[in-house]
Amino acid sequence: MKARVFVTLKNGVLDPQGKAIGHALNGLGFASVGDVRQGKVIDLELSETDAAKAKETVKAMCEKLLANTVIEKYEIELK
Amino acid sequence: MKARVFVTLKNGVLDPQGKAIGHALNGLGFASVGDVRQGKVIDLELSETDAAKAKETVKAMCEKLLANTVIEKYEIELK
Amino acid sequence: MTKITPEMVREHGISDSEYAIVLKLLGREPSFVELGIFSVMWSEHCSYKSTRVHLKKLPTKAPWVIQGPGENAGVIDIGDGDACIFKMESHNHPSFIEPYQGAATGVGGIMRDVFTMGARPIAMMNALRFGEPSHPKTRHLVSGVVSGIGGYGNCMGVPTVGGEINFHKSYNGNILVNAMCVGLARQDKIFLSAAKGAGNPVVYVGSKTGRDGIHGATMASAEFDDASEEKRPTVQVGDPFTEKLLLEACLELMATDAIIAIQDMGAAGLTSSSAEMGDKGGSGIELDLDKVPQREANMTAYEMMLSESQERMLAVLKPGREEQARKIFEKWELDFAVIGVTTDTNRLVIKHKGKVEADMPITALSDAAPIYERPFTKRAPVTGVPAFDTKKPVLASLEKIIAAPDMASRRWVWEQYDNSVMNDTTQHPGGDAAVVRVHGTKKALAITTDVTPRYCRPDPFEGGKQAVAEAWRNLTAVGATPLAVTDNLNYGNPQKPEIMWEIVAGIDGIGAACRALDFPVIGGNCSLYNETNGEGILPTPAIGGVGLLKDVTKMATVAFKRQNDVVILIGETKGHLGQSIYLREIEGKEEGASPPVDLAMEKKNGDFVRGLIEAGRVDTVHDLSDGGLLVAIAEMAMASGIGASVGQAEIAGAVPFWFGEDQARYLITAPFAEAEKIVAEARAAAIIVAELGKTGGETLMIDDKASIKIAKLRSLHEAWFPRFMAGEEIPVTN
Amino acid sequence: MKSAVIVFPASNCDRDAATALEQMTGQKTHMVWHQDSELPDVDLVVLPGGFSYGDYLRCGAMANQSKIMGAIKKHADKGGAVLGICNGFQVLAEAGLVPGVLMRNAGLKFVCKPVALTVEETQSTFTRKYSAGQTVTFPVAHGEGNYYADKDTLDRLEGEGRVMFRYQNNPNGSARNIAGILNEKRNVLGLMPHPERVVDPLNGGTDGRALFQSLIETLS
Ligand SMILES: Nc1ncnc2c1ncn2[C@@H]1O[C@H](COP(=O)(O)OP(=O)(O)O)[C@@H](O)[C@H]1O
Ligand SMILES: [Mg+2]
Repeated sequence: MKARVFVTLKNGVLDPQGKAIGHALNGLGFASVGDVRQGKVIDLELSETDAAKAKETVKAMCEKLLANTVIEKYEIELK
Repeated sequence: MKARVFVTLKNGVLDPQGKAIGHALNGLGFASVGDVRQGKVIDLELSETDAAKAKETVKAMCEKLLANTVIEKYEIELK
Repeated sequence: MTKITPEMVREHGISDSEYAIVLKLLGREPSFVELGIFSVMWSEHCSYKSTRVHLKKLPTKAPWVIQGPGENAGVIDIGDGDACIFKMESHNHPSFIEPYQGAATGVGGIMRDVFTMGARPIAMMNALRFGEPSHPKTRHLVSGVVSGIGGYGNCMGVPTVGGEINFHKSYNGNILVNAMCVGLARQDKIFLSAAKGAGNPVVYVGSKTGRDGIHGATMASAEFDDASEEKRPTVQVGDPFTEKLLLEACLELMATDAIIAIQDMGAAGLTSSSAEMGDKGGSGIELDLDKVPQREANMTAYEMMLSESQERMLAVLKPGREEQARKIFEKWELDFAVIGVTTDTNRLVIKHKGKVEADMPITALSDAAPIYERPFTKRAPVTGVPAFDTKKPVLASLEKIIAAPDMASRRWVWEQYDNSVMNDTTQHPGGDAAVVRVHGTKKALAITTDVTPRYCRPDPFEGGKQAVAEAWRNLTAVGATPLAVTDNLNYGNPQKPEIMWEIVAGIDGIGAACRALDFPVIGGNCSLYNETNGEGILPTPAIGGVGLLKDVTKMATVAFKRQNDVVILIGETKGHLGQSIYLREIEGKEEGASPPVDLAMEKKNGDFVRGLIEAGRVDTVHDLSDGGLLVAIAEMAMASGIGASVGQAEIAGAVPFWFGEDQARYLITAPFAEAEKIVAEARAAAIIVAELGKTGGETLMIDDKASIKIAKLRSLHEAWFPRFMAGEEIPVTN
Repeated sequence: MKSAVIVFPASNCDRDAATALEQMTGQKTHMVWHQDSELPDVDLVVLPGGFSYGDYLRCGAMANQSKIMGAIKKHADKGGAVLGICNGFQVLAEAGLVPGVLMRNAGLKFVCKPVALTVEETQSTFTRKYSAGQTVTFPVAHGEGNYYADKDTLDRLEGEGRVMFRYQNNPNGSARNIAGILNEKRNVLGLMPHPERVVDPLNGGTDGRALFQSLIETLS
């Protein structure tokens, strides 16, 4: 089973990287670009086969390690 | 219109960060974790309303700036 | 208008008696925005209400002091029209909540304090205290803080050249992150924060304002309608890229004569910067918040005034210079906006969306702010000589001590900091003081941070003295003339009389030492309420010291330079073991009296050693501190790979001789003939001096009996930190 | 030898590069702003170290989009010498002026320390004053110096004598211990360690001097 975790900054938290990317894209002539936010995507291979259990385990991983929940939020996708 | 871009390392390119995350997860007792890869997710707000055009523009952004196609691949999701 | 309720007042940390003053000063109830402004300006952090009466007692003047406490940073004269500007500041609480960002924004904040005065930052230091290594949070906090300091400082291109780290259980719930920035400017290009004159434009530059770091307690109040939104973190995220642009843009603007006053937006952002500039200039300030560059939609006046968004500055320009300034900030791709004007009303007036949200006398925020003479309970210093096992083999103890958490090499830390960028670092981390050359000259600045918290709980007064004396000694040991200090007073809750005593005695001790050593205090910072569950931290008055070397080529270092040099000990060894590292690490005790500091002897011994360095007669010096004599010899050997054979002198017991922490001592080495002369001169000057032996070989040998290989000492000394951190989590990056 | 140092937003070794160049050549160096579209008439262009654009997104990526890069490519095409140090190397790699990419250090930490390097090749504008196989010590100071290229590229670099400096103790996981490489035409050098920080004995050595002397001898 595979899991994909998105770790992104909470709303309202400054995203210096996103800001700089947006600025650079505008500078390159991509005028249609507004707000840009950058996050992480983490792809995990799991030996677990039960989806519910897998989700729970990945959630625990996020809380413990993958996300810094003081400033970041996460979403989990199983496939 | 919003676009989400995934930038991940091509297969075969070593991912030290993913490896370290996998290692740390194993160390925390998450034994079911196998391979781990880390990438970036970039969320863009676009003033463009036509999906096909938006996709094309975002593709150009990826080629030009967002991904280094020597080692990275990208996927685009519109929403 | 929002009706102010007693709950709101309390949530803003304003006491009933303070609120009564607010009502009197305004002659009416405050608006919600005004209440927020009072709460931050009257906070301990901004007003120094508990410490102000005591800080006044510190010596702040000397012929070379250009600017003492009161501005964003202190300024000293280092000759040739050059000025050195420096300051230290804490970011303790944010770093405990989010170590990477907390430490990073701490670094960013102190850099702004220095460059807002016109200086280019040239060196960074950091003084860190963590809980016990065995505490479950410690590793995570060390990892995050160190990478945060590196992440910000490295990107800024300012070398991080030194610091100190202690581990102690009193910091388990309350780490200390104190960062110091040292900058250089020309004396005729120093910028102050006094917004003199009426009708001058007030400009905002840097990053946009978001809802960063607005005080948590007020989040739930009626002004916040976004109830659905996730609870906003009060942690700010640092953006070193923007800060680097801000630095360059500010220095470019400062090269013109467009600026009347400038001030960074630190804690309490727009509020404190505008109030302080108005206060110092004796003017009023009127701001139109609609003009403030905003990162988020629908920000209220309250949020904008209290936001602690980073990488922002407020300046008052000469009228008509707006366009010249705008061009510079646009070149650096930074926001620039004229957001207000100075007035002659002495009032702070805040307008937003056509409404006056605040209109208050500026003096209400400064002179009229409460000041407390908090009661304190004197406590007699701990006295006595603790018992210890006199038979323990000395070298086995040395092996343990140099590998102890407080004593092991900090290489793991400093290798994550760019310590050589700017090409002027002449003494890298690892020595007594960092040395950074004044670019393009042969002058150099020596920089150190010091305090020994374990001395400060048993005897806050001697502990305060010792911190200053050790800083002075570290600067002396590289050959610098110590010039001035910035302090960072980290203590527990001042409303507890026993803690207030620690503060008062600590400040008195610092004052006494600074006076005796001609080492004025030109700036500082207080961090109080460092407590968790009623447990206060060890009193930790960190001292950042700066000194000047006139000729950097004469600089001394700790490494042995030659074989067969005579090893000379300067200063008196009584064998003071109270509160020593030896006692803690070998006997498992934190007991006895802290070592007393004889300031006259400090001065005499230090001046003698410095004289030898300045005359080019001695190039190898190490001051004695944590761990005592044998540890210092081991450090000199490890730094060079050259061993030594040394023997005991003077006092009887081996343990107190080798490990006692008597103050005012230095080790120096010199070739035989020179050594004879030095010893004779010292004796003639009534300085206590002893020849301990010779350098040479690959081992450290004591009393011709026991020896240990330098290589072994090195591997023990280097092993602890990386081994401890090996279990760390994934390091963070920007 | 006439030289120019490019200044990108948040370049931070630009002054260091200029100081070293001026000290070695006795001539003023041109500081060139990234928004300029023309280079002054120079023999050598240096892309300095630092954190252009904060190293956000990918180190070197945004700097590669700067206006001045067009002129630098032209200069290189005409055979002009280009030296990219640290962040400058990352920009050169992003621009395709040298092959490969610089990834995050294998240890995942920023690393600043003096490292011993072997000078692999002396047949170049940049290294002729060194002797082949010589050990030199330059400081490194980077978080992303882990050189990566596919096997064919690496083989080619080795086969054509384009690996100029190699780490003796690899600090970052770099493929085949590579610290510095040349482009095909041998006029563009990218390297992670900082030769400009070792031209003055007071800062930790003089091993970097020969690199500048090589350039001066060839280009003056
Ligand atoms: N947090 C730190 N960052 C950088 N360097 C550090 C840090 N902590 C300690 N060091 C360096 O390690 C060396 C030893 O520190 P310390 O034992 O506190 O020195 P001293 O006893 O001379 O004051 C010093 O050169 C110091 O600058
Ligand atoms: Mg010392």
